[in-house]
Amino acid sequence: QSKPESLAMMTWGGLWGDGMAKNVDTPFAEKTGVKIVQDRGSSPVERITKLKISLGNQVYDLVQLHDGVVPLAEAQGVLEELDPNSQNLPFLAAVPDRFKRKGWVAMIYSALGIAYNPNLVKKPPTSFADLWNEDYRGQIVLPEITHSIGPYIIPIGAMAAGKDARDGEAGFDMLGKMAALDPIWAKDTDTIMSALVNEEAAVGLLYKSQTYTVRQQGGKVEWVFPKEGAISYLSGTGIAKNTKNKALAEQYVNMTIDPSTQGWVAEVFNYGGTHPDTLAKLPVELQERVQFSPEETARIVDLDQEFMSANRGQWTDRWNRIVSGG
Amino acid sequence: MGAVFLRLIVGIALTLIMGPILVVLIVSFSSGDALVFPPPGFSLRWFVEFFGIAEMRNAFMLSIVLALTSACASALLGLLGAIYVSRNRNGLSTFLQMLIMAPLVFPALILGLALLLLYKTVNMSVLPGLFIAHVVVCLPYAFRAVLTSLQSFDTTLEEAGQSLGAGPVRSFMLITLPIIWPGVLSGWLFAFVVSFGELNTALFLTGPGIVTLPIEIFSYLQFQGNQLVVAAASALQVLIILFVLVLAERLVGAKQLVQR
Amino acid sequence: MKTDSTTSAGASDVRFVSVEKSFETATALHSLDLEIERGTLFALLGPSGCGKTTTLRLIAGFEQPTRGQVYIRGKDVTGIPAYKRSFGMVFQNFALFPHLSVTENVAFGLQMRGIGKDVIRQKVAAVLDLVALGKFADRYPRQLSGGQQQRVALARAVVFEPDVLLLDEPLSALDKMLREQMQVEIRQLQHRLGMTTVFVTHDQEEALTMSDRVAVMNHGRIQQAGTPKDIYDRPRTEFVATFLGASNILEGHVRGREGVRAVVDVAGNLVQVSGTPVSKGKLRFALRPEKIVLDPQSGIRAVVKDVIYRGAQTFLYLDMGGIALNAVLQNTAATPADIETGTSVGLSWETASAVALEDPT
Amino acid sequence: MKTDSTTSAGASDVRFVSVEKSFETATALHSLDLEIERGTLFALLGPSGCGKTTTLRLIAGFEQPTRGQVYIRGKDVTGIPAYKRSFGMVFQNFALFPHLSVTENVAFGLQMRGIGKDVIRQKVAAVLDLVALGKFADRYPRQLSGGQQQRVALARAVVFEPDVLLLDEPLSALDKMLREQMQVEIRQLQHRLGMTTVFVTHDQEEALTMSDRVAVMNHGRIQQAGTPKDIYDRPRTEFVATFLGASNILEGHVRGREGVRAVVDVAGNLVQVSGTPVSKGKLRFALRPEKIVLDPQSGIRAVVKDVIYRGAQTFLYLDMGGIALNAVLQNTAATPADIETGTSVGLSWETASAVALEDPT
Amino acid sequence: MNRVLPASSLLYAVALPPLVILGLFFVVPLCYLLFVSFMTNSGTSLFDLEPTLINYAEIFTDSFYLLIIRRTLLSTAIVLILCLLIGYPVAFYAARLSARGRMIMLMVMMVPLMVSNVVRAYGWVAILGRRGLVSSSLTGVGLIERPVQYLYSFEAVTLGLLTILLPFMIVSLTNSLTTIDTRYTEAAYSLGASPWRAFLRVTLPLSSPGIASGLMLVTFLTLSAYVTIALLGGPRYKLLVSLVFDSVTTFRWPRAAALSFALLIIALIIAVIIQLVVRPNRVQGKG
Ligand SMILES: Nc1ncnc2c1ncn2[C@@H]1O[C@H](COP(=O)(O)OP(=O)(O)OP(=O)(O)O)[C@@H](O)[C@H]1O
Ligand SMILES: Nc1ncnc2c1ncn2[C@@H]1O[C@H](COP(=O)(O)OP(=O)(O)OP(=O)(O)O)[C@@H](O)[C@H]1O
Ligand SMILES: [Mg+2]
Ligand SMILES: [Mg+2]
Repeated sequence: QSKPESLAMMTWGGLWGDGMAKNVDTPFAEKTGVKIVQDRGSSPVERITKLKISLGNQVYDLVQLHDGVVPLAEAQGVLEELDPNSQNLPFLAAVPDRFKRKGWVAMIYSALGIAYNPNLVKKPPTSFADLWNEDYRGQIVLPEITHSIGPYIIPIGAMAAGKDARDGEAGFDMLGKMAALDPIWAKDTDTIMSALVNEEAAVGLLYKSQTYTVRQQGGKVEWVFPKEGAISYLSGTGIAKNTKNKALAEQYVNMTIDPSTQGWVAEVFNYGGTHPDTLAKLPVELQERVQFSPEETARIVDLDQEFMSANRGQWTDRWNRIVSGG
Repeated sequence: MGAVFLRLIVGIALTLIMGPILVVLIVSFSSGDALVFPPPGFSLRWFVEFFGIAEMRNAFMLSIVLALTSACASALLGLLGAIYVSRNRNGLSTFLQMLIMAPLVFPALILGLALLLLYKTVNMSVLPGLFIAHVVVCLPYAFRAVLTSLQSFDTTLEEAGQSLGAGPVRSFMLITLPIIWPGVLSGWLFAFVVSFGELNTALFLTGPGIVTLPIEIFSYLQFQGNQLVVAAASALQVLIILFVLVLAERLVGAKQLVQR
Repeated sequence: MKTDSTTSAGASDVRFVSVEKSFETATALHSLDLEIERGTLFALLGPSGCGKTTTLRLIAGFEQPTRGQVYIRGKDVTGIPAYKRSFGMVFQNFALFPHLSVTENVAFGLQMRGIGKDVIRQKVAAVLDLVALGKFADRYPRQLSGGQQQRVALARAVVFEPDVLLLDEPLSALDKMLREQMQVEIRQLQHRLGMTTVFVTHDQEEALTMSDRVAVMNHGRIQQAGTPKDIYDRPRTEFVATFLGASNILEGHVRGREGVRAVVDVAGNLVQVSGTPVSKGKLRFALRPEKIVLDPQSGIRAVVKDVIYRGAQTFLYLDMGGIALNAVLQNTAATPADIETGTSVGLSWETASAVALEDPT
Repeated sequence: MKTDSTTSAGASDVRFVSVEKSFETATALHSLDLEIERGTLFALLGPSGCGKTTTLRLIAGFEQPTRGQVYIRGKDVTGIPAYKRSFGMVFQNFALFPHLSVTENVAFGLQMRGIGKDVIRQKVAAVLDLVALGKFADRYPRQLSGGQQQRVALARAVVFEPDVLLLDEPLSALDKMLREQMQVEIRQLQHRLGMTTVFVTHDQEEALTMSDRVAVMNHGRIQQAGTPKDIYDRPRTEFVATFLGASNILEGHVRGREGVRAVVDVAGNLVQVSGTPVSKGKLRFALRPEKIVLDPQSGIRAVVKDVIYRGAQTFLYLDMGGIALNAVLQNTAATPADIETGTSVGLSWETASAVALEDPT
Repeated sequence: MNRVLPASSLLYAVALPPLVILGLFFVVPLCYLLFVSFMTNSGTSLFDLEPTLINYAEIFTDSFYLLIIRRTLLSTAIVLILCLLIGYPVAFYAARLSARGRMIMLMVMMVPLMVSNVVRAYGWVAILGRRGLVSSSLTGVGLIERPVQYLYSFEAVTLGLLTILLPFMIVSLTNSLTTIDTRYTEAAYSLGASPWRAFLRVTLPLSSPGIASGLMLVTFLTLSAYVTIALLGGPRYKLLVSLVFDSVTTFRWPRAAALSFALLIIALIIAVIIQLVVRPNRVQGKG
């Protein structure tokens, strides 16, 4: 197998793609002589579709996905399994199991909690349940259903109602009540952040990491780890099924979880790196930003992504009926 | 009274059409960090920033080339289709009309997927595939514009041409075309504009390293991309295209003056 | 097909064989037979809507016959498109190219024939002078008056000296002076180049003076074709007689024969009528008003109903024993200026002037 | 302004005061003065491009004068748009609405006046019968022949019985029979309704037979206006004399006077010319060909150059002592059928037929 | 016999290139999608090879879909009417400009369309958002107390669609209006029509090819204007096309295909209605 000129990777554009290009792709090219060509044009689900259609003659080598769609990608069979014994993936073993799937390994983690603006909110919320509050009418910003974490509002609702996160009925019940409070539905995380920055929203669901971004943009927000527990958020890399450059792809995946370089995600995005050794290499101030205390870590909720994924279509319809059908 | 009313509506329409773009144009010169109107001050920093992003530059070039070529192809195909439809009132003419218009409404994303599947089976490479998809999507616009002109064209003029010894092709080129020229031109412009802004079909059809500007912008904004960079990109886009158009108008526009 | 096209004589330039033409809503031509010899100036004459333009368009190939064949130079051209036939045409509505100047309009046909620029310039200038539009070379059609546009159309059709020239009322928008001038020009051009010319007109005088042969059409049928004098002097039907200049159509009972002529009793007056085989029953015949002269000695008498002065002529409306009769007198000095309404006058005419008509009573 | 408009007499329906009309490229009318009395049928006559259509369009208000004023019923309407003036119009190019059927086209003007449906149906049917298009009521313009379209245009303009009717060559596409019939209809309608009618034509015969008054235009100027007989018999300029029917324009030296007439020496023949004050120098005068009779006794002699047979008439081309002279003889039985080229004939005419011309030699 | 191709077969040849291109690159994929739309949605593949009618049955029986369809039709109708009402006067004005003036106007209207919808939406946010131009100037003047959100509403979507679609309408109409001979208007005046009635009875019907073209473009574009609807309408104001995209994000391709066909059928029906009502062919003198 001759060495290719480049590997093709599907990922997000914007700062993320730029960050990857600068902090992973370039070192990778220096090391192996193989460039990474990013395909930033599609959403995660579309990436899976493209991989699926290309299975017969795979043109992609790598794909980056967040945890929510990994079950779909696996079900569609578009990911190569990551072999923990491969010599190309020496760092894989050290990554904790909750950051790994069969064909995918996360490179960043954070958790979804509540952000609020202390100027606008007199009594800070402490739990997801506190969001269902008449005071916040029209000022709560939430991800809409097409957002990658859009469906999370259902388990969050269920948890707020004191039920199990998998209790869809309870979740939709709460969604109905929330819809009555006229929240700001955001199509992407940037919109959530800008709503908070320009004080359109007083409270909202946000990753801890993005709280700092909002502050950098001039927003005044505090982040709360909800009583019910914050919801885990992961994003990482997989290898395209039937790639023609599997060994190189493995080397690349390995590079994304290299503790010696993984720190950039904290510097640029305030995310934690998934390799356990990464944290220690960060400055203290940064460590604080990305870190969760052991007590918190214990309370981080890992949603049942397979269950969520299986229900996504049905939930989307139901969500639409409630929010858009009125 | 009537004239004042007319001007008022023209004003309203132009405001509606230009308003949002003007805001974006003005904001692109902002010295601030966020897209707010009015901007806190003015600078060219976002343009500098834009030029620093190689992907944007490449995408911009690709989009221009793609828009030019697919606009020409659609204008040509639209012209051919419109000729047939305007001169025949039979089943095929109705069918052709519906067929050409259909891609306009069929959700482009789905069409893109189906085209991708097709391309995979016939092993079409990315660029021609993208070009064809753009032609299919732009064709309805070019077609409608040309058809409008052809429907009001007096065909005895073509007969006159034939009586003077011009074959159908020549009488079309020398008589019909110059007279319906404004229609063809606006059809071409429609196609150009649509191709340049086309996002959804291309979502599936772009390949690694081959990205059109709308997709580049779309993906750039996916993850904390700065909106002002995009605003600057758009401003640049508008200015360059305006420049090209004015130039084109200078070159060919004079001939138009006597036409009516 | 093959046999058909070869059997047709070489001398006829245009030939229609039982051509019928129907539109969605109406039939314009009923089984038309027509033969136009090479090099003749052929006039199609007929009332509005009789099918003249349609005939021309069939020759041109802009319409295809619903039934029947069209031959040009002995070749069956039915189905062959217009641009493969070589002809110049003046359209009834001119069909000038609005985006081209007068010069460019006229030059068009020459350019199509790949003629050199200098030659084109010369020819265009010459033909524009011919139609007296030299000064208007740079105007656009919409900047011209109706008659000027028509002349441009004429110039455009003749400038490239086509084999066949089709003219659809090419002079209708011109004043008499210009019209006569153009008639002469067309005639000369036609003679010089020997081009077969089919000329549609609703002006019988024009048809008579200009053409070698005339066909009179009515209701999509050709009523009579022949030389102008033939048709004028010996109309075969009432329609032809009345359409080609005024004619009195009289009717009477045949009383006997005098040589080749029938003697007919019209309201008590015995009149000789030429060109009829009948010797019994009713007979209709035509008598042109200008053939009638006032003849105090004549036994045929009529009462003057009305006198109308009309420039060069005076029109008399007469009553001959209950039958209306018109006569036209030229206003020479010899014309009795004192004809008064109500008086009785004597009438006479040459016997050859009364022509029997064929069509059924 | 105000005074101007009140001083103009009430009886004139249309009045032009030094109206000039220029287009970008040319001046169509030069300082035109015109007065059309209420209820008259006024003919505008002139060669192609002389400004007839332009004059009509100024009355209609489709064009505004570059200089001068237009008055209608004594009111200065310069600047008032067309739709505020009330008139019916036949356009030179018909301008039928292509999207409306014949009935709908004709009904348009009635509908604009809010007339009831039943009345409209009746009136439309009646006027379509008048123009012999009853059968074509449901056709669309493009399905009609040229003449049929023109008749629809005429029907459309008259059906709502406008105060002022503007007709731009309304009969140019019709054959003689239909044309004469339409002339009568228009005349009758005009008489019955008393509508002021301005009628553009390039056909002098039409102008003479139909109208109460005629204005002869040339190069954007009115050359002469008056009753038809006036203009025909006493043309003031060479242009009028030759444009209105053929005329021989002769020139000679005044040798003396005989009462109100001048005695002129034309190529050796002494001729009396009426209507001139001069008694010395050169004089030009007009003599219509049909006024000339063959008179073997006459001292005025000419050589026959050519004889042309033309239906009802025979044309003689004569040479009178080096001066070309035309004569027209009516083909009555009395016409000497044996005039031969080259023979010498004697000529005579009534002295009043020779009319002196005003324009400079 | 050397009989040449008659003109009609040349005309036939003219129809061929668009037919071939669209046949290969539109009809073929479309047929495939039609096939897909009758298959079962799948979790492990693009679709499961199990024929079903459920994708269509859902659309035409489910009250939610019916609501969305009604809403889609309503908004299309409103956008159409507004486009026509605003576009016609503008086109009327443009048609009276010089050729050069029209050209400039055309460009002024087309150039904004070249800017990505996403970016244009920013413009709208900057104008209509809670902290946008309108809201802040109204608060500034004191007309409203608190900043108001004008986005994410029916009005915002309509306004957004108008800005994109008006140029298509205006240009179509202008093209048509400029070809109308002034003598027809003159003829109407001569028959006693006021300018207004001359317009209604003559100019308007004679511009019907432009009206038909404009209306069709606007209809089709409204029906498929996903980005504008999503950005300005938000999730509360979804139309049929939004559901297509929702199906895609949830990897239900058969359903997305079925919805697309529903959209196509609705569009074609509207197109036929437009054709029947506007009757662009009457300009050529055919009923
Ligand atoms: N729009 C225009 N631009 C420039 N010149 C024009 C325009 N319209 C008319 N003319 C010129 O003005 C003159 C008078 O035109 P008009 O149409 O009044 O003539 P007319 O007497 O009606 O002639 P015809 O009998 O040929 O119709 C002509 O020489 C014509 O070329
Ligand atoms: N496209 C058409 N559809 C239906 N009928 C038509 C069409 N064209 C012509 N006709 C009819 O056919 C007949 C002949 O038309 P044509 O144009 O040949 O007449 P024409 O002799 O040229 O008359 P004119 O002297 O009035 O121009 C007319 O009665 C006309 O109404
Ligand atoms: Mg005709
Ligand atoms: Mg005229």
